[in-house]
Amino acid sequence: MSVLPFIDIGLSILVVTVAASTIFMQELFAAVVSYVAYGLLLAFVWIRLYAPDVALTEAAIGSGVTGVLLITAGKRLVPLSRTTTEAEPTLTLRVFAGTFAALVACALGAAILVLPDEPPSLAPEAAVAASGAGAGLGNPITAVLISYRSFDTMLEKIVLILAVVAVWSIGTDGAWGNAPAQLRQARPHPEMVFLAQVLVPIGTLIGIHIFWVGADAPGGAFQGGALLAAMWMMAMMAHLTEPPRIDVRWLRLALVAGPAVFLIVGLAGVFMAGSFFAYPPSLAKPIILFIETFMVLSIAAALPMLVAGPPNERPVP
Amino acid sequence: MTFLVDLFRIVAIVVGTFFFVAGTVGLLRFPDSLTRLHALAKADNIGLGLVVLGLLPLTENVLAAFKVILIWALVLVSGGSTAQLIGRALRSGRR
Amino acid sequence: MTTAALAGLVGAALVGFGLYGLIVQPHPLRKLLAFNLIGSGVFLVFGIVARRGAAAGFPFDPVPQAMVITGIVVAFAASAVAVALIWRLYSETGHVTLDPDAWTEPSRERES
Amino acid sequence: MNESLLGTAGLILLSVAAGLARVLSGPNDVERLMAVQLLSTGGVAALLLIAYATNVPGVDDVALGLALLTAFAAIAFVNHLEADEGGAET
Repeated sequence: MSVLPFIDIGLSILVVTVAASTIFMQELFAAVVSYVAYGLLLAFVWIRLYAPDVALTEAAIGSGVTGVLLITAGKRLVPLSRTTTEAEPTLTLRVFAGTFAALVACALGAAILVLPDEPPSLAPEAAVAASGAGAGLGNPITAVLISYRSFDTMLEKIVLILAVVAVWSIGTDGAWGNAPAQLRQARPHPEMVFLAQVLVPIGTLIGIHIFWVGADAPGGAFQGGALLAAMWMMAMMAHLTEPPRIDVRWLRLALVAGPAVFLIVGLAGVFMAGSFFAYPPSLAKPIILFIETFMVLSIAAALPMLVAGPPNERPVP
Repeated sequence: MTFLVDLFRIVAIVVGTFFFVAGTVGLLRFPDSLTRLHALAKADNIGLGLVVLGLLPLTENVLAAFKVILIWALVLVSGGSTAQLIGRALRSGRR
Repeated sequence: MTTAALAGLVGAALVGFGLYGLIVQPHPLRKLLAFNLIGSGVFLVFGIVARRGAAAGFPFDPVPQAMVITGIVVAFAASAVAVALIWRLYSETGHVTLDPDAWTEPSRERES
Repeated sequence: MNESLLGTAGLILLSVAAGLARVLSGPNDVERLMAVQLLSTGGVAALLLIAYATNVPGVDDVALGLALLTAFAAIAFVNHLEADEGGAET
């Protein structure tokens, strides 16, 4: 008799309960805390689905960084955070919305239960791609990200840059070029400074480690980059460093480095191996690690800039 | 010898689990915030520490053992500092 | 019932709760939270497709998993843009409501 | 033996998750923060147990990342608590 079914059922009930509490909590802070807890629990579901890569991404970006984004935003809107000028939704709307949501959920659930017995899979093609272009990579997900679906990954990096540009552009005209507001206005407590001073160097090493092992084991550019981004934000919260002005050159170079290198290597493939993103098999692993290094840089620069928000109206003295 | 190691392992993990359960009960049942913080800190530091000690005999090489101990050290540092910060927030809130 | 099917049903329930919150919650940040809930529910459904597609020696189909990873990052980027929009709305109007009728009234401060 | 490690992981996870009832009941935000703190430490312990009980690779790296992120989220939340109490001086 295995214990696993019981853990599965308990975990499922927990995830659904905590998800419901993110919707039904009265206060914003309580809802965001529930959301972070929900992301942690969801990471365990991903591990049960044999997806530690996704689990780490979910825990880092889906739960940790998104939670910090919402908390920071809630604090900036603090005069109104518990106030809405809008009327509370009427009972009719609640009933209608509840029925509609329940119908969609039931339809989706039914669709899952009648999925075909012979599941379609791209795994064989991915395996071919991994043993071809992604030769020497032990982690099939990294092989898929960088070689089999390389266009997706590159465009996703470009989406990240577009989002940074959009966030910057949303600021007022006069603020262009300034630094974003500090993540923490008040002077940090000594404990906070101590924690940041200890954790930021160690965390940076761990981020690089997770990126490095990503070639052969779960981990990779996204997860490593997210951890590095978290460490940068921690340093900014403890005032070890300030948010940079958005027009400094190193920041912009770091942001575009990932997609630019990706694109250059892809174009080089046209001349070297005859098609876009084709690598000569013997060089595949070094090339992929080269691209990923710059992707880590871009992710680690973009995520904190997205959390820090638009540039500030008055320059930081 | 193997028997002793196994015994140590099992005892450490069971006691560690007990600390997590006790920490949860404390968080739910203790009367005010400071006592709850105390329960939380015990679960954080001792609970995870004992689980880590119990897993150490299972590690295959020095690197894996180092990683497990590093995780404990990270949680110790961050748990201790966070408890300080929470205590400070509580005190300034009561003033 | 297999783990994958159970996780899929959890995903469906998450989409349902998120949809309800998106419609009913008045605060834009709460709407954003609900929207993220829908997103992770969809990712979970995609994840069970990955788990069921185990073949060619892998315990999972790596293609959907890789796409979920990119999806999580894109969802975060979209949330960040939405937060920036809400912030600008607040700094322009002093409100965080999406209801145009409420804009004419002065914002009232309710006791918390 | 693997079964017992997995069962222990499940027990720890479910018990610390029961502490999330504090998120619902409060009474104030400090309790909510503590409940999440306990959940993530318990989560790290459960992940380590799972890492040594199963052959899914890389679970210990997930635990490592989670241990770091716990501190990160805790600092951000403490940040928020203080603004609530009017302690934010520039």
